[in-house]
This record gives sequence, C-alpha cells and structure tokens, in this order.
Amino acid sequence: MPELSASGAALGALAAAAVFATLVRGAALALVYPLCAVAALVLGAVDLRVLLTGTELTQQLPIGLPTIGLHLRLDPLSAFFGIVVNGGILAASVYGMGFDRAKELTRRVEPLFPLFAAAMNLVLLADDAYAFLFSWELMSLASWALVVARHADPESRRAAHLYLVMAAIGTAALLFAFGGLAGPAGGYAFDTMRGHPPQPMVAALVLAAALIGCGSKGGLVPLHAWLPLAHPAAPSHVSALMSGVMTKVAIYGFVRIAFDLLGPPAWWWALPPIILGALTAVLGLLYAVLDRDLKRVLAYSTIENVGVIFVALGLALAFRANGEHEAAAVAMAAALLHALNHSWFKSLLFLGAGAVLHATGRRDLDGLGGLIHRMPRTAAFFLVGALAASALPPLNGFVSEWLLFQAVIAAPALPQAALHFASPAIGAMLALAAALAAACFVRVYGTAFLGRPRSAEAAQAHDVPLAQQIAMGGLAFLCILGGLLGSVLATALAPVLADLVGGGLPRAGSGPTVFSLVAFDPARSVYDAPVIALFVAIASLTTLVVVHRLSARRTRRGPAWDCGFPDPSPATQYTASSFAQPLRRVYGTAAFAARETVVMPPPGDSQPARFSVVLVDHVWRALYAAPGRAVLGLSERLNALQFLTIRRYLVLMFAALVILLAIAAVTT
Amino acid sequence: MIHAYQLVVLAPYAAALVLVAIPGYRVGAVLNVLASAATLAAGLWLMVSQGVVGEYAIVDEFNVVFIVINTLVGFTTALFSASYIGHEIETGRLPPGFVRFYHAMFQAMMGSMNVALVANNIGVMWVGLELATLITVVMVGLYRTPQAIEAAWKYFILASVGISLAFFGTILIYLAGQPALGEGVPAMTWSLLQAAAAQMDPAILDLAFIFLLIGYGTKVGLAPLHAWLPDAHAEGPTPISAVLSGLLLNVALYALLRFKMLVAGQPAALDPGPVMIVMGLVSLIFAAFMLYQRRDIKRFFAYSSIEHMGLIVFAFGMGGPLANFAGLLHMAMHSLTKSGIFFAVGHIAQAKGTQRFADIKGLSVTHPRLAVAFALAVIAIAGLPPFGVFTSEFLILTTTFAREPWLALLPAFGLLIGFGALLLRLQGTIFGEPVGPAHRVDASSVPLVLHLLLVLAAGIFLPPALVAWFQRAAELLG
Amino acid sequence: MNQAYEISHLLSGAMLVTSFALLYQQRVAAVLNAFAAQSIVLALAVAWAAWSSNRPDLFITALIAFTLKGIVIPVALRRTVTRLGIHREVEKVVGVGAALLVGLALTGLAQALVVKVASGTASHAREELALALAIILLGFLMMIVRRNAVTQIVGFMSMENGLILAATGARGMPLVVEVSVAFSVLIALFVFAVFVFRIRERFDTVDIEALDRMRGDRR
Amino acid sequence: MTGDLLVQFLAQGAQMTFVLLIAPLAVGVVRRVKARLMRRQGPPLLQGYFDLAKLLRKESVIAESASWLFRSAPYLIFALTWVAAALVPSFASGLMFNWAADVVALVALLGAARALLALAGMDVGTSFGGIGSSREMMIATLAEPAMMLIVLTLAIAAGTTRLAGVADFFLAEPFAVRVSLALSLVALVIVALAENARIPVDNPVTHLELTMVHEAMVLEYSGRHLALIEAASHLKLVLYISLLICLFAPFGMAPASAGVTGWLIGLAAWTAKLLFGAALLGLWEVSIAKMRVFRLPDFVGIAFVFGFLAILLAFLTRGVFA
Repeated sequence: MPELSASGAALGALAAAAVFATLVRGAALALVYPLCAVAALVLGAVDLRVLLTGTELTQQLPIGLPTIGLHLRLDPLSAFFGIVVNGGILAASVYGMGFDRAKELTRRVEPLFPLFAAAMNLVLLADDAYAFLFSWELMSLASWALVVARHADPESRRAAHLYLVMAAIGTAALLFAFGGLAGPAGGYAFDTMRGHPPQPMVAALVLAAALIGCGSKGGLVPLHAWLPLAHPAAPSHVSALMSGVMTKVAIYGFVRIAFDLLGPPAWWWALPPIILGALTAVLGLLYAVLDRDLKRVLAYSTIENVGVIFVALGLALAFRANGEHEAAAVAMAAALLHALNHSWFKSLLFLGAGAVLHATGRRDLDGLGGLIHRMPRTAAFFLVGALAASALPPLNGFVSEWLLFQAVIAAPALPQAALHFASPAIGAMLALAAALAAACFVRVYGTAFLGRPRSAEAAQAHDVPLAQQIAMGGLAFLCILGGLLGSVLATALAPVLADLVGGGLPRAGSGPTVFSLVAFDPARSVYDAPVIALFVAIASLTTLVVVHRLSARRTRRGPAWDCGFPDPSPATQYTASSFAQPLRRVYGTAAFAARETVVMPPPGDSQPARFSVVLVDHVWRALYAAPGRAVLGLSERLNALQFLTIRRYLVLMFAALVILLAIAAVTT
Repeated sequence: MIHAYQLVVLAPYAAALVLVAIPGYRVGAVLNVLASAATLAAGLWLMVSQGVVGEYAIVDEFNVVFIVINTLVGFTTALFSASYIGHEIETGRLPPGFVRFYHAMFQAMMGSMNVALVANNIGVMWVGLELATLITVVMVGLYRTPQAIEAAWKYFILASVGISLAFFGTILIYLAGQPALGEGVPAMTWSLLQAAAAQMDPAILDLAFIFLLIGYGTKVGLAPLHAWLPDAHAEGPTPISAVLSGLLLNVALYALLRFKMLVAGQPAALDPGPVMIVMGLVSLIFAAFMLYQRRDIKRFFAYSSIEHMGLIVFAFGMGGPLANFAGLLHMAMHSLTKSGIFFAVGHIAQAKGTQRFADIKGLSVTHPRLAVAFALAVIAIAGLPPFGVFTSEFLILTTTFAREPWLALLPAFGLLIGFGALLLRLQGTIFGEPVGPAHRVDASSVPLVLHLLLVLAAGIFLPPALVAWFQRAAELLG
Repeated sequence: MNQAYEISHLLSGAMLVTSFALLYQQRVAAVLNAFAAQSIVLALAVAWAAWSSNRPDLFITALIAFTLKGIVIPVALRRTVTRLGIHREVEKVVGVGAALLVGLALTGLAQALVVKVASGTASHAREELALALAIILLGFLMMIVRRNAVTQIVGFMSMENGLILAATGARGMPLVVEVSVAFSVLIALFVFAVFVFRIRERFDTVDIEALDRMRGDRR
Repeated sequence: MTGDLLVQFLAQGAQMTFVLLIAPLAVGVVRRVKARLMRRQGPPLLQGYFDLAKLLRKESVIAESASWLFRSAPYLIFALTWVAAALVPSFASGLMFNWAADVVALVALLGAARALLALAGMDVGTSFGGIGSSREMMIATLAEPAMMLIVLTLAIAAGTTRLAGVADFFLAEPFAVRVSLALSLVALVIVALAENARIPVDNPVTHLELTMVHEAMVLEYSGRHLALIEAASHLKLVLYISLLICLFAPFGMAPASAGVTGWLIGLAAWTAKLLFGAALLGLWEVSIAKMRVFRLPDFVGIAFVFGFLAILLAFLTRGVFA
C-alpha cells in the first residue's frame, strides 16, 4: 500500500534527520527543520487521505516484540489524530526555521526534535501493546531531553525529573492496562484484544489504569503538577508540540483503549472521566488565572482543555453505554474537534509566547506590556489565539464547546440518576471554565500586549523573523477557518464516529445552510457560524459607514484621561496580579486557601506599604510533596542497613534461614 | 575429538596457567583478550553444536544461554580491562607486579564459572561456583586499601557461610536422590536427579531447597543476604565490578534455577515459586530505596544490580512460559547493560578522578560523548526504550498483571522508586555546571559501545532463532 | 551393622553435646578446647564410618579433621589470642542461658524438620541428618552470639564439622574428601587473615578509621 | 416563494431596526421612572437619542497609548450586540435567521462583545480601565454558570436550545413545568441585572471611581466611539428584556406560521412588554442599593442556586427519578 510506505519514508526521514543532527554540526544543521516540515506534510497528507476515504491500512513487520512482531495500523481514528499531530509538527518546524542558529541553543534541540515528532507518529500507528508503549516511552524520553535542554538551570532540571518520573508512573499504569487487555496468554496485538474483551472486573481495572496512564500524560488533575513545570521549560516551539500535540496523543491513547479495545462500556465508566475532567477544567483555569508566568499560564490552560476533552469523552461513554448513538456521536465529535482546535490555538499561543520571549527575553506578565505597538503581527495572531482559547465565536474554540454543551444538555435524558445529578453540575462547571478562560486570556493579552510597556525590554521589543510569523499566521488562519467551517470538519469525522460510537452527526446540508452545524436535528440545535459572521460583518461595516457619515470624523490624540489625574509612569497600570485580584478573592480562598496580608507603615512614616498573597496548592502538598518526603525518609531509615557490622549481617542471614526452616517445619 | 564445552572450561584454565608465567603487562593483557576470545568462540560454537548430557557435563538450551552471555561479557571485559588496568598502573593505584596475578585470576575465575555452568554433577557445580567466588574475593581486595580489604573480608565471611549452607543443601539433594538412584555419582548427577525428582522425598527436598536458596542466594545478592555486594562492587577494580554484576550473580542464579527445576519436579514438595517471589520483591523494593542515599557511583549501580536480580528472581518465581522467557531475557539484558554501565563508570572515574557523585557534574559539557553513552546506558537499565530491558520489563509487568493484578503493583512500585533515583543521579552527573578536574579518558570505549548496540538491537529486533532458543529454555524451567 | 549405627549415632550425639559446650564456654581458651574436642570426636566418627562402610578414602578426611582442626588450628589460634592480647572474657551478645535456650530450640527445629522425612529412607541417615543439621545451626548461632573474631571462626569451623558429619552420614557420597580438603583451605585462609589483617576484636574492625571512610557513603 | 423570502428578509431587517431604534427609549423609560419615584423631574424620555446624537457630533479624543484595537473595538462590540439582539425572537418566533444561533451561541456572542470591551479597557494602560475589565470578567464568571443552568432547564422543558423553539413550546403549552420555570425566571433576572451592569451589581450613573465597573472600562472613550458603546449597552438591555419576554411571557408573539398582521400584533405586544419591563427595572433600581463588589458572589449565587433547584424540579416533574 503506497500510503503506508509514504508514511514509512517520512518516518525514516525524521529518524535520518535525528541521526544527521547528532552527527554533523554547523550550517548543515539548518536542513533539519525543513526536513521535519516535509515529513510532517507527507504524514499529514496520508492521514488526511485515510480519514477522507475512511479506509484502513495495516502492516506487519518481523521486528518489535518477539513472537508477535510489529503491528502497524492506520485507521480513521489514528489518521484524525495524525492530522492533529502533524499539523502541530509542521507549524513548529516552520517556526524552528526562523531560529537564529548563532544565538539560540540548538545542539541539544535539533537531534531530538525529529525523534520526538517520529515517536508521536509511531504511537498513532502502533497496533500492538509493545509498539504502542515503545513509542509512547520514546516520546516521553525525547521530550524529557528537550525539557532539560537548558540544563544549566536547576529549575528545568527539577521539572525534567518530575516530568519523566510522572511519565514512568503513567507508563506503568498503561502496562497494567495492556496486561489486563492481553490476558495471561499474552495476546498483545490489538486485534487479539478486540477479539477477547476482558471480564467486567478486569475491564474496570484496565479503565482505571488507562485513565491514570493517559491522564498523567495529558495533565488530568491530580496528575497534572508536572505539566506547568515541564512544558514551559522546553524551547517554545517544543512547548507548542508538548502542549498542543503530545497531550492529544494522550487523549488518543484513552480513546483507543476505552472505545476500541475495552469492549462494550458499562454506564458508570463515564463517571471518573466526567468528574475528573470537570475538576481539571475548573482547577486548571484557576491556576492559570492566578499565575504570572506567560508560558505557565498557557500550560495551565492546556490542563483545562484536556479536562474539557475528558468530560466529552466521559459523556460519549455514558451515551454509548445507553445505546444513544447520536448523542454519543455529538459528545465524541466535541471531544475530537476540541482536540484539533486546541492543538491549533494552543500551538499558536505557545509560538506567540516564544516570540515574546525571543523579543523581550521575559516571560513574566508584569514585565511586559504595550507589545501590540512593537510587534503588531505577533500581537494580531496572538489575539486570534487568545479569543479562540476563550471559546468565543466565531473562532474554532467555540465550535467544540458548543457541541459539548449540546451533549451536556442531552445528558438529563439518560436513565441513570447519577448522570442526572452530574449533568447540571458539569454544565455549570464547564460554563464557569469558559468564563474563566475568557477572563484568563483577557488578562494575558491585556497585560502582555496592551497598555504601556512595563520594562525596558518590552519597550525595545521587535517583531520576530518571517518564518516564525508564517508559522503563527498559518495557525491563526486555521483558527478562524475552523471556527467558520466547523461543520465541514465535523462531517469529516463521520468514519471515526461510526467506528467508535456507531453513530454520527446529522449529515451536512440537513441544516438551514450547508455550513450550519447541527446537533441531533435542525429543529433542536443549530449553530451557523458563517451566517453569524456575515451578519456581524455587515452590521459592523454598515455601522462604520453610517457613523462616519453622520458623525464628525475629527479625531484628536491626547494624554489618557484617567479621571483627570493621569500618571505617566507605567507602574500605575493594572498588572496581571492586580487583574487577578477579584477572581482571587472570589475563588482563590476556596481553591487555594489564598490569604492576603497588608503591612501599612505607621502614620507619618514614608516607607511604602507591603502587600503579599499566600496561595496553598493542596494537590501538590498532598500528592507530590508528601510522597516525595516519605520516599526520602524511608530510604534514610533503611540506609542504616548499609552500616551494620558483619555479625549483624550474619544475623540477618541466620534469621532468613531459620524463618524459612520454620515455615517448612509447620507446612505439611 | 574435543567438544566445545571442554574448550569453554579448559581454555581459561590453560590461559591462567600461562598468564601466571608472564611478567609483562602488555603481553599479558593481549593474551588475556585472546584467551577470552577463544572461550567466546567456543561458547558460540556450543550454540550450534548439539547438546551434551554426560556424567559430569551437561549442555542444554538452558545453560547455553548462560554460557554464551558469560563468555561474551568475559571477552568484552577482558578487552576493557586491557586498557583500563594500563591506566591504573600509570596512576599507580595498582603495583605492576599484581597485574600478572590479576590476569591469571581473571582467567581462572572465568574458567570456574564455566565449570559451574556446564557441570552436570551438583557437587562439581558447587565447587566451580565457590572457586569463582573465592577468586573474586581476592580480586576485590586487589587494591589493598583498607576499604578494599574490609570489603573483601566482609565478602569472604558472608560468602563462606553461604558456601557451607549451599554444600549442606547439596548433601541433602544427594540424600533425597540416593534411594531412587542408589549410592555414588548417579545421585549427584543433575540430569538423572531431575528424571527421578518425582520419587524423591518431599521433606528433604524442602530442606535442601531452603539451604540452597540461602546459600546460593547469598551470591545472587538477594536481600537480606546482599550485604557483601555493594562494597565488593565499589572497592574492587571496575572490570571486576562488571564481572560480578554481569556474570557471577547470573551463575549463582543459574544454580538456584537448576534446583528450582528439580524441586518443581516433585509436586508434593514446597512450591519454590512464592518463596522466590517474596525474596525477589524484598530485594527489588529494598534496593530501590537504598539507591537514594548512595554517594558512590559504583555502590549505586551495585544496588541497582540487587534491584534487577530481585526482579529476575520474581519473574522466575511467577513461572510460566511468558514470565520465564521474560526472566531469562531480563537476565541477559541486565548482564550486558550493567557491565556496560560499569565500563562507562570506569571511564567516568578516570575522567573525574573520583567515584563520588558530589564531584561528578556536567559531564555533557566536559565529555559530551561519554555523557551520551552513559546516559544511554542508564536509560537502558532504567527500562526505557529502545533498549532490551524495556522488552523484558514490559513482559514481566504485563503478564504479572494479567495473572495477579494486585501483586503486579509491588514490582511496579519498586521499579518506579528505583527509576526516580536513577534519573536523579543521571541528571546530576551529566547536567549542570561541571566541577572538579576533567582528565582525558584513555580506556577503550569499544566494549561499552558494543554492549549498548547489543541491548539496543535486542530492544528492536530479537532474531527468531534467539527467541526460539529462549523459549525452549523457558519451557525447561517449567 | 546395627551396632555400627549405634556407635556412629553415639559419636554424632557427642558432637552435638560439644556444640552446646561451645555455646556454654565463656573464655577463649575454653572455647578452643571444646572445639578441639568436637573435631576429635568428628575424626572418630568419620573414621568409624570409613571402617564400617569400608571406604578407606574417608580416613583421609578423618586424618585432616584430627590433625588440622583437632590440634593445629586450636594451637595456632591460642597463639594468636595471646599475641593479640584479646582479653580472656569473650564479649557476648546474649547471655549464656539465652544462647543455650535458643540452641535447644534450634535442635528441636532440626528434629521437627527431619521427622517429616519419610521413614522410607534409611532411618540412621535420618538421625545423622537431624544431628548434623542441629550442629550446623548451633555453629551458625555461635557465630552470631559472640563478638570475638576467634570465637566466630570457631563457630564457623564447628558449622563445617557438622557439614562433614552430614557428608559422611550420606552413604557413598562422592567428593567428601575433596570437599573436606577444600574447607580446610578455607579455614586456613580465615586464620591467615586473622594473622595478617590484625583483626582484633571483631570481624569488622580491620581498622577504625577505615570504618568511617568505608561503608562510608556517609559523607 | 421568492416573495415570501423577501418578506422574511424584510421582517428580519425590521426586527434589527426595531431593536436598534427602541433601545434608547427603553433606557429613557428606566431613567424616567427612577427619577419620578425619587420625586425628580427627570430627563425627557427621548434623552437617550439626544445623548447619542450629541456624542456622534463631538470629536473623539484618543489616548496616545491607544492601539488599533481601541479604535476598532466599539464597532465590533456594537455589531456583535446588535446581531445578538436581532437573534432573540421579539415579535415573531419564526423569523428567518433565528435558527442561526441558539441560546448557547447567543450567550457566547455577548461574551465576545464583553471580552472585546474588557480588552479595550486595558488598551490605554490606565488604572481604572484595568479595574473595570477585571471586575467585569469576574462578574461574568459568576453569571455564566447560572445562565448555563437556566439554558439546561429550558432545554429539559422544551427539548431544544433554539430560542424560537422554546418560545413556540411555551406558546403551545404555557403552563409547562411551572415551578422550575418560575425559579429560572428569578435566576435569569438576576443574571440579566449582572450582565447589564444595573444596580445592585453596578451603578450605570455613578462615576465614583472605586465603585465603577462598566463605566470604568469605557472611561477613555469619547465622541462616536462612546456613542457606539452606549448604544451597544442599550441594545444589551433590550436584548435581555426581550429574552425574558420570549422565554417567560411569549403570549402575543406571532408563531412561525403567522402573516404580517400577526406580526403587527406581535410587535405591539412586544413593545408594550418591553417598556413595561423597563419600568419594572426602574422600580427595582430605586428600591435597593448598590452592593460592594465582593458581596456580588452572594447575590449572583442566588441565581445559581435557583437555577440548580429549577433543574432538579424539572427532573421531578419529568419523573425521571420514578
């Protein structure tokens, strides 16, 4: 089959690029990113073809796990995620072409970037447990090395360590999941697993393991803590890949296991992903809205989106378990589209953050400001990304949110009481998440790009090289296009939905116009982005014309009014932290036990007042700091055994002997 | 017509005799390498030649696995020590007079291990194993520093006690076999014993297995019998550390497994499986925790060897074709990887002039190539792809979960704890700002690269012949 | 034949008694004497086995046991003790009473284990086995309840006496002689080490400062 | 057919113009009622129109630090709000483009307008703009969950999220799930107050710095830009009142099938209800006081609680727990 050989060639090219980049040095390295871009294009084209034709390519090679060999399979599901992945890789590679090889560190990045890209593609192609976990771990490993690329910085070392340990925990969980699916006979090929779905008890364990394994990679609360440390630590185009794409590979893993390999679901399987997902969505944004580091805010917002996707997946499970295939299709379409959309706008945002970092050398929001004047293009692209991330029409983020809300609204129709009680809570939490997202990105954009520069670097900023602008512009274009043509994307999902939930969205054109997105049936819910966009365009243009006709066109530039006492110093602007204050007061006290302390100087004293805020991350305390301490403490205790006298060691030996003898004596 | 297995045994001893007579360091080193190469050739020849079941020797799929690994690592180690010991002499850590002695001892040790491996007579097996142990004792004390001497002394005491217990176990096996096979040599011939296992007295077999487990377990390095292992690794010459971790532990394990097969042949006897599972898990988890407090790089990896031996014993304790296969594979991979790591550690110790983690930082800045090699080796031993250890750990964990879901949590827990420590130390050594001196490394990197390539190949593609061979061995293990 | 068994049984019993005597003794010199006694009894037992089951090769083992462990090593060790000036009272971990009780318990354990052996096997082998097992365990116990290098070596050697006893008890077992020789070499190494490395009080005090540096990791 | 289409088109256009034209009047009514109740003369009913006209005539002063976003925002905000308002069924349920967006999309459109306004508030880089934006977004985070619950209740009741559909449903059977409907009415009213920056959430007439929310955001605007923003806020008020009307008092609204006459009746009914609603708002605003910003969670929380109760009751009446 030519497609697979094309993909194979592309993967080979990536591998070659990795080896090439390790061996050569100097100008020749400039070839690496173009090579990656081409490979991503080829892979993406193959995926697209498979998705549109709804075909399925399989291949077996005599390598990989002994006795069963390497199974490869490209079905619509993996093809769809392949499009997500390779789109991100393409953008990141194009962005990478713009790097100034003299200044930026590349020796530790270029060999691993293609490896990372290849590993992510391999995960999607894998059709047996060994190949899957092999490439999965390879993916973690490559990204680990990229995270620690700035190895001199102890922070990034700590982040990398936490990251790979969490990845290992996740992999262990996935090992269990696949172990349960394969059974004692060791049927590691996915086809064998499909043939023999496990017993209910085992299936439950497998689901839990899969949730832990994929959740830890995707940043599901409470397994998220590594993500906001690791993603920002990497070079920005890698952060874009990790946040925008790698999390989607995690989603893919969960979908593959829960919807494909695990057999028919029980309704209560839906609860863990729904509940955890909703918690993740809200908590992730609460973190984001209180954080002051640009890239970390983006990473936290990634956590939120992963949570949203998991909610959608949970709903899909619930509907499917109850045989409501249309509703399941709506939820699943929401999940998949959100994965796609998020990969676009999050990659865009991280690339934008990278541009800001490149231009100013700063990531702290309170040190930025006014960049819209200094780097207009980046500012425009970032604005698109920010609005898309806040799920605002007519951009792509809203399409998937809309579908998800439709699914939530359909949930009360399910027979199980637990899901009844869940549905309003979930709906409210998702709405809260959406509102918080808007607040979060208004805050980010308002402090980083609007207002007046808060630091010399921000004042001296300059826009980034053309290649990087192209990368961002392309993604911004996709965000707009995806927002307008969401229905087209949804129809393209048909084969995937049919495979996974045995249902589909109403076919295109069943709505009032060709482009109207329809959930269930046109009489029930319709969202027609192009029409609305058209209306808004017409309205604003007419307004423009009319106003300019009627009104005095005179415009004067003057100092800011600011209630009559403007202060020239940019320090008087609202900062990111002050913007967060109302939200912190309202939500922070509950979520993070936020405490504010103000130290006022005594009257007549001219020294400034001090204001400080204390936030407590309960999850970190309970699930990360405490176990870490426990391990070290225990190891210190046990370490005494390293310093015994020989006689004591003999005592241990003697004890072992006598105990075993005693056991032998009592057992008959 | 001399058979390969005789070569495997005789070549090293002959070389030892010659080497004793050779004063020069260089000639000795070359001879050492050549002899090891000859042994390796013989070992490989065994792979193709058909099996043997004689009165004193046996060659079946099971021990051929071990013999090949043994001769292979023996060869690469000889290669490594050829350059390494040279450096040791220059730096004056090792008086030149000792080198002749060192080479002879090395060959004698290899020979003794091969004796233990090909022996069909449990007495001979015992003799070979103990001989090898005692020789390594001497090797560990080679540097004659107080630390080295104490390490050797500790090793000596614990090993000797182990020797005695193992011998008692051997006597008991003889007693058990005597009624069925009559007095004399037959009752000590392993192949006959196994055939007659069903008629043996279960009570005596229980007793015997316990003593053998404690006795040989001491050499396998199972907790709580492990005490000698870390210090012996840390204080001996690095090639010996490589041989200890890579080979001696395996040979002891081999003996243990032979007896497990024997006991398993008598259903009325105590099932060795659970005992091995428990001891394996104890060693695995204990060693994993101990890793965090280590400050000496060689002692650190010695504990990691305990950890992996624990995992292997656990796998064999689980039993069944899949787990046994995984156990054998993991054993092979661990020998190759761990000895490779000790080669790398030798390089590092020469580059930085110390074994203390505190003085080893930022290798990726000062010695990029070495850092990459070391990183790959540690990644391999940590069970990450694309290396063979990943394959075996994948099989062990999945099959355990499929059979005993809750039991599977324990090995996973241990491995994760160990993983955290490995990664911590890896990052500490290769990243960050370099400290201390940065000498040129003149030990040959060929063995290290060779091992890494082998482990890498195993992770991606195991030749079907090899697989079938492992599978037959796994079946023999039952 | 039966009386042959009686005698060998008597001798093995005597060895067990000497093992208890070892546990009981306080002073190094006395311990050495008790050990010498045990070795000589062993020599007798082996010789008797050699004669009764006409295996002349065993006489070598008996001879080794008699000369080396019955005479040479005790004398040598006594020399060491006097030369190193180890004070005469041996530092004990548990009191003599407790040690003896534990010893009794171990003997009981040995019995309990061997009783389970089907009587199909020659009963005298069973008895010998029980006694040998007890002697071995007592020797091990001896090694861990005393803090003095010499007495620890003695413990090891009495363990090894038990092994030889068991080996000779196992009818027609090959290699016994070779093994006894091997063990003698081992013991010789022990004693040699005690001389060379000045191991004064305990096994693990080669050198005080060494202790800190080493096993060290403590930096 | 084409003629019909034309009529439909005209009707839609008519609705757009109606909402646009009537908005200042509605505001005028509110102001007038308040003034009267406070024993003041109060501005004339048409004051809203005069203000807009005046603002349009004035030149607009733009701060030096303002960017293109600051200048283009008012047009987009106005357009978004206007379109949103036009999508709410006012006098007829079956209008041509009502289907283009359901409640969810409608709320999102207003969200977009709000986000743009907040951004514009931060563009100049003053302290007050920031205050306004941050508080506005915070209030939104309180209001949107409640809004979602209301939508859920309606969807459970009417089985659709299309406003026209809901309106039709209630026209057909006006007494469906009464209790829960009453509860969600209260909830929606509270949300509407919050969204429109009315007392007690915000005071549209205050310029006392620290209590401003909406006014603080638009502080830097002047001239035509300010006119657009004012018009947008008027439209938003109309939008919410007619949303309440369409959901809870649709009577008189022309069904999908109705012809021009039906539309005229509907128009009359809608206008009357709209102005009545405005009067009620005025009454409400004089009868209570503005709250401190950080009391708002409690106030909007009421909406959340009522919305949740509404859903549970809806479940009960649908007997899903039986």
